[in-house]
Amino acid sequence: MAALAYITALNQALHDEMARDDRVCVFGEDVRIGLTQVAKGLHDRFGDGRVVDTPLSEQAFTSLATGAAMAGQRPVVEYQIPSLLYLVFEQIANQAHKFSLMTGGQVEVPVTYLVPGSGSRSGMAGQHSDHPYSLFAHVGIKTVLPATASDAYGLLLSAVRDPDPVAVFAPSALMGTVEEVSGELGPVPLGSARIHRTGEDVTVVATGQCVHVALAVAEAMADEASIEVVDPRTIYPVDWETIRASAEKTGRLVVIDDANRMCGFGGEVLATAAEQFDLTARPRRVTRPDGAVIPYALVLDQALLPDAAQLTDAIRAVLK
Amino acid sequence: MAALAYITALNQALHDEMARDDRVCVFGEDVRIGLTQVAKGLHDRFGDGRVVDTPLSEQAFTSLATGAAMAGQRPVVEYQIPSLLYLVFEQIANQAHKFSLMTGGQVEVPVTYLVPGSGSRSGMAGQHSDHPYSLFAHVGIKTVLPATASDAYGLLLSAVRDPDPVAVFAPSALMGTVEEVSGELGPVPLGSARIHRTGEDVTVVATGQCVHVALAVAEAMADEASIEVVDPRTIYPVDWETIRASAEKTGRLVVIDDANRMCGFGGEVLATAAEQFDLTARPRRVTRPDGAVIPYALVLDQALLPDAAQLTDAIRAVLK
Amino acid sequence: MSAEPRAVRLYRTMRLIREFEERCLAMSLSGEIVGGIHPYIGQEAVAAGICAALTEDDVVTSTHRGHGHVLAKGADPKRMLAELCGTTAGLNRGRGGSMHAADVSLGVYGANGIVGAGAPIAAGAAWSFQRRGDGRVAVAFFGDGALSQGVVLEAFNLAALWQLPVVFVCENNGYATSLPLNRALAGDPVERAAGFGLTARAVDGMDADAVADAAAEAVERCRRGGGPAFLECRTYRFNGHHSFEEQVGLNYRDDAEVGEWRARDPLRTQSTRVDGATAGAIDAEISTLIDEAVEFARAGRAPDPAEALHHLYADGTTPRPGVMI
Amino acid sequence: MSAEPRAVRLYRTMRLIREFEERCLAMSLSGEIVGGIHPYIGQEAVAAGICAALTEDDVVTSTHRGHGHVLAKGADPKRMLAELCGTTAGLNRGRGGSMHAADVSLGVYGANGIVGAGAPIAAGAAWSFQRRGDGRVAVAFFGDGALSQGVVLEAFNLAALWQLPVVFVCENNGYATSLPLNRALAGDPVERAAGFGLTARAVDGMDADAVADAAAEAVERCRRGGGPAFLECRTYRFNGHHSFEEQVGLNYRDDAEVGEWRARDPLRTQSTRVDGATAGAIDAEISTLIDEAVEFARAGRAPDPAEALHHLYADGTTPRPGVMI
Ligand SMILES: Cc1ncc(C[n+]2csc(CCOP(=O)(O)OP(=O)(O)O)c2C)c(N)n1
Ligand SMILES: Cc1ncc(C[n+]2csc(CCOP(=O)(O)OP(=O)(O)O)c2C)c(N)n1
Ligand SMILES: [Mg+2]
Ligand SMILES: [Mg+2]
Repeated sequence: MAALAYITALNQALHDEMARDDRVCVFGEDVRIGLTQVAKGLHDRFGDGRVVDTPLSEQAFTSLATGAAMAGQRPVVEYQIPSLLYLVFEQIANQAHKFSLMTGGQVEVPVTYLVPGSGSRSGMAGQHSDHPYSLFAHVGIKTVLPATASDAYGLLLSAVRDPDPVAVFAPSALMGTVEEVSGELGPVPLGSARIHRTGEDVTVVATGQCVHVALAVAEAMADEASIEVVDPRTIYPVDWETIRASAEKTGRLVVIDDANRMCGFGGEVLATAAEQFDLTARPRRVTRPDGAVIPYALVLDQALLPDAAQLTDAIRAVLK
Repeated sequence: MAALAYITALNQALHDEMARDDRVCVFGEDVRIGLTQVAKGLHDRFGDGRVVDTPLSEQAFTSLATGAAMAGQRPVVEYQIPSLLYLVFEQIANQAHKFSLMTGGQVEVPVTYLVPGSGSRSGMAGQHSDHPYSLFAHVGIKTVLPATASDAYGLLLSAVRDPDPVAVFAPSALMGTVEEVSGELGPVPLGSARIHRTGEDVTVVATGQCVHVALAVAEAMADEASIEVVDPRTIYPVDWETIRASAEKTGRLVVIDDANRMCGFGGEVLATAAEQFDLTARPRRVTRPDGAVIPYALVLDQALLPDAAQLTDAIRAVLK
Repeated sequence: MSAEPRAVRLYRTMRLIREFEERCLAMSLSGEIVGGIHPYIGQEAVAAGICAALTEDDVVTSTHRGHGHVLAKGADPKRMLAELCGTTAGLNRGRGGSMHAADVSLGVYGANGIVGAGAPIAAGAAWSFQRRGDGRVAVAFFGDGALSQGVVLEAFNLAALWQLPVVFVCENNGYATSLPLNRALAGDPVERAAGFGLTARAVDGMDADAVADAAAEAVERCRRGGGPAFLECRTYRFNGHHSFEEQVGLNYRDDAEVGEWRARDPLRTQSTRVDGATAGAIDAEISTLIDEAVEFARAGRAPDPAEALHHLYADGTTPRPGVMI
Repeated sequence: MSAEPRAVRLYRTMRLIREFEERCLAMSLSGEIVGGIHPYIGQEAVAAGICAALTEDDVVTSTHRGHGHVLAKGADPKRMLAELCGTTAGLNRGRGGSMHAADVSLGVYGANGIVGAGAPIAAGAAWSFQRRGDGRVAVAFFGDGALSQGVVLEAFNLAALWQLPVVFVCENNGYATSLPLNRALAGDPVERAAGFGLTARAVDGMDADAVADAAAEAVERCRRGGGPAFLECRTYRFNGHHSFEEQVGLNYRDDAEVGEWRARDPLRTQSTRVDGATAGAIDAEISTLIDEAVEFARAGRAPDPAEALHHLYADGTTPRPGVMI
């Protein structure tokens, strides 16, 4: 067993994959000094030709990655703020994502979009605190949200190796966390969920940092109910089979997801459950409110994020 | 009774509101000649000072509208293609939308974003055929999708008068349609659904052009079932009370919505129903597939759009 | 073919584009090409002149008005027209149509429905060429309208900063749909580009020879590692912005202006540089080629609706359908 | 106050910003200001010089490094600091914090967390002023990093094209976080702006007098309908990009360079233009003011979590909460 920090795992994945595959290159702001730690040491090791410090031209460098990918590279593009993905939504959703179908399969666009520090950063306020992965899922971008260091390593590796564009959201709340890992680190396939804890009474589907909230609540409620915690890991495409099997086993479903409620991933799980799963109780979701904008004051920021108390209430409600 | 064309209704709303309120102004490409018809005659009547033909600088003119709104104007911004909203997602979702909360209520941003021709245009292919309103709902932008000429008139009027940013999606499929209207045209409040047809057995929640598909299917299935057709009209905020009342009356719910399935509006209706509505059968939704990109060939384009046959199947499924 | 004098090759390419476009326009008006087209007629000297400086290994990104670029880069007119007719024999298997026609095997990274979107993509291909040091060059075509588009201006900066082997070709036809350039652009295209550190010049876009010379110079500089270039090609579209304009008639250019530019027809100019017999033979050859292309396109079959989502993901990921009963 | 000589007013504003920032930096490091700040220390001459040319009716848009602009435009330091402490007495009722501090009543349309985002917003306010013909002017502050941002370049074009009364103030402090300008920008800031048809010039951003003169000229031209301007103010930030840098230490500027710029401290330069007694009185006055502001901010109360979504919609629309049982 060794302690692996989440941020180190992301960095290690890039080191390993760049060493393994010469086509992998990194674009982003302040990647030369590895400001966010994700790119730490890459410039020293791989040089200017593969680690490119970009001016503040997110749109152009995002599509530059598309062009480079079409010409045979496998770029990883780092964004310092989750909302910078809004700035490049056209370049990802309307360009990179669509080339494969529009060309009738003539070309692949293997680009990875990496956001280290998604979600609230406690005190970074309205424009730095969104968690917009559901938008990417809606338009059909492969989207991953690793909850632990080993998943961060393995999913980032798979994202870089994938022939399609993949967005990787690494929640700010997890950056400093550490996982005890045993054995070799390896790729984690996209589209496969991870059952973190087995249980018999309720299935909690939890994403990103909410996985840890769910595990803590499951522990705290152990006397009341046996709770299974499932992390989809990939927001799109979803491992529906694992989620369904768990939900039908327990008959009860609660989702906790740190995104806006309306048209978010949590809602998609409930909708799919309503169509297809056999449940014995109404499902519940714990999310940010509809259309939330995170205010600055910490107490307001926290008031809008899904938390343990809300999850506990929701679990009790489905147990009733 | 008079015949009102959908496109004329939008144009009329702008004429009327510009005449009534000197602060209303229009920005967009080719608005001087009224290329899309929406702005027809406005330049002749209101001149350069209020009808501004813009260069292809969507990002700048979108935020220019924000600044003008903060300084007291009420801009309407026209976009020729639905996916141009991706290009300005930062300016709408991260700027205009957030100023009210971020400033603690110091300022209003009354801008209307108008897309005449959203959804498939039959033969315009991958980059011109999206219907991305669910994205706007997710981030919390007030979003309307009028299904008839009178609603187009009334909702656009309300959008322009609203103190917050509002996105108005006018489906391409409806542009040429005509409604028989009686009486005066007037504003239609945001957030209020319209029951187009009452019924006892199944509630069909239909949006945009799908309203007409639903009405035709309801008619065609009249022998089989009594179908209620409800148009939310506003995608966000949603008139949940009307939808709930209808769904609980009939006990059965089908949604038909021309957006991608995953994290789309259709899913949100099912999720909310699962949490809160008393239904007697599993709900269903008819949507575009997950992550759809519309191919060029007509037969492929149409294969991905929700249609009457699918809706009929879904209704029969909930009736079983 | 490369033994032929450049003037002849230019003429052939331009004649091909002209005939192709005239046939397409007719097929758009008759409804055979469903989405309509943005006709390239009048601008042929630009595509022909630029692509004359390129090899098959070089890359181009094109625009909504892309047929000329795709053909000049060597795409098969048969498969191109089949694409516009939405058949499986099309370049994109009927998935792309006019606004996304691509032949990646020839370095055509596609027409593009979003103005300016191709510029940074071309810069990205150029970045890749630079990294590999293989001497290839990328060309981004775009209209005057794209000079106001943020992503294009960002791409100018990155290309100049990193000295990428990319040539930005601005086809200044004076209008972005109905908007004349003087109501779209503050300053001058060449000065704007120069302000980004690009080697920039204007060239007569109605003269294929002039364009080909300028292109050869810019492309060679790129190949030698001498950095990117910007070429403003002054040209004109003889027809409406889009085929629908032939039907509705929009009134934003005056007839005299159209007439003046039509009098400078680049195809006619180029024909004077080729001897009559050669020109006649090419005309006949092209005419046959286009007839065959039309026949080929009409004989194609529509894709199978069950395959509507094929190619959505390169790894074959299958999305859920729109209805699940 | 307006009877005071300009030099004195400039000195007071700069001293206010300096003291405010030093206190904020300490409070960030101690954790009292939770998100940290982007300190403005070293750049005071720019905010002070520019805002000296403005009236309360004029509008400014600011940046992530915005405290100086907000204060120079006249915002109450008490309420500003209360905002940074996240209390209800803050300018934004504790909803905005450092990166969104705004006082709309004084024309401060807010600091902004997205680089370059304020430029088109200022242009929009200017469009509104032009339409009403009321002689007001808008100023957009942004850093050198913003010169590579598409929306800023688009805004340059629109402003020049429409001759809007807006002044674009580029605070060129040589770095965008760790990226030096010569690795960010091809060409020169002033030439780039001029390429967009803007009246453009560079000015010594360490000299408040020089900035104020240039600002007065540009602002007066705007008021007369003479069109927009671009001012490159050459300056330097004495501290790290963000307060966290004081803790982690990033190594991208060398000490000699920092030392050279610190030797040109604009506050010291300005102090030489004010007689000693006046400067001393101002120093004391500011010191008291900041002490009071700290007290005021510390005494404030945190907002009620039940009101976390207040002001989300101007019409009071109430969104659904995150959990519904
Ligand atoms: C970014 C963007 N804005 C608007 C449109 C709609 N549109 C398509 S072509 C066009 C005009 C383009 O003008 P120009 O770039 O000069 O090319 P031209 O049509 O003259 O060849 C417009 C506004 C678009 N496709 N993309
Ligand atoms: C569009 C955008 N890209 C990146 C960031 C992250 N970021 C914040 S400040 C900054 C550097 C800005 O440099 P400059 O504009 O020169 O301003 P300075 O910090 O030097 O005052 C970066 C990269 C951002 N906030 N917005
Ligand atoms: Mg043009
Ligand atoms: Mg800077």
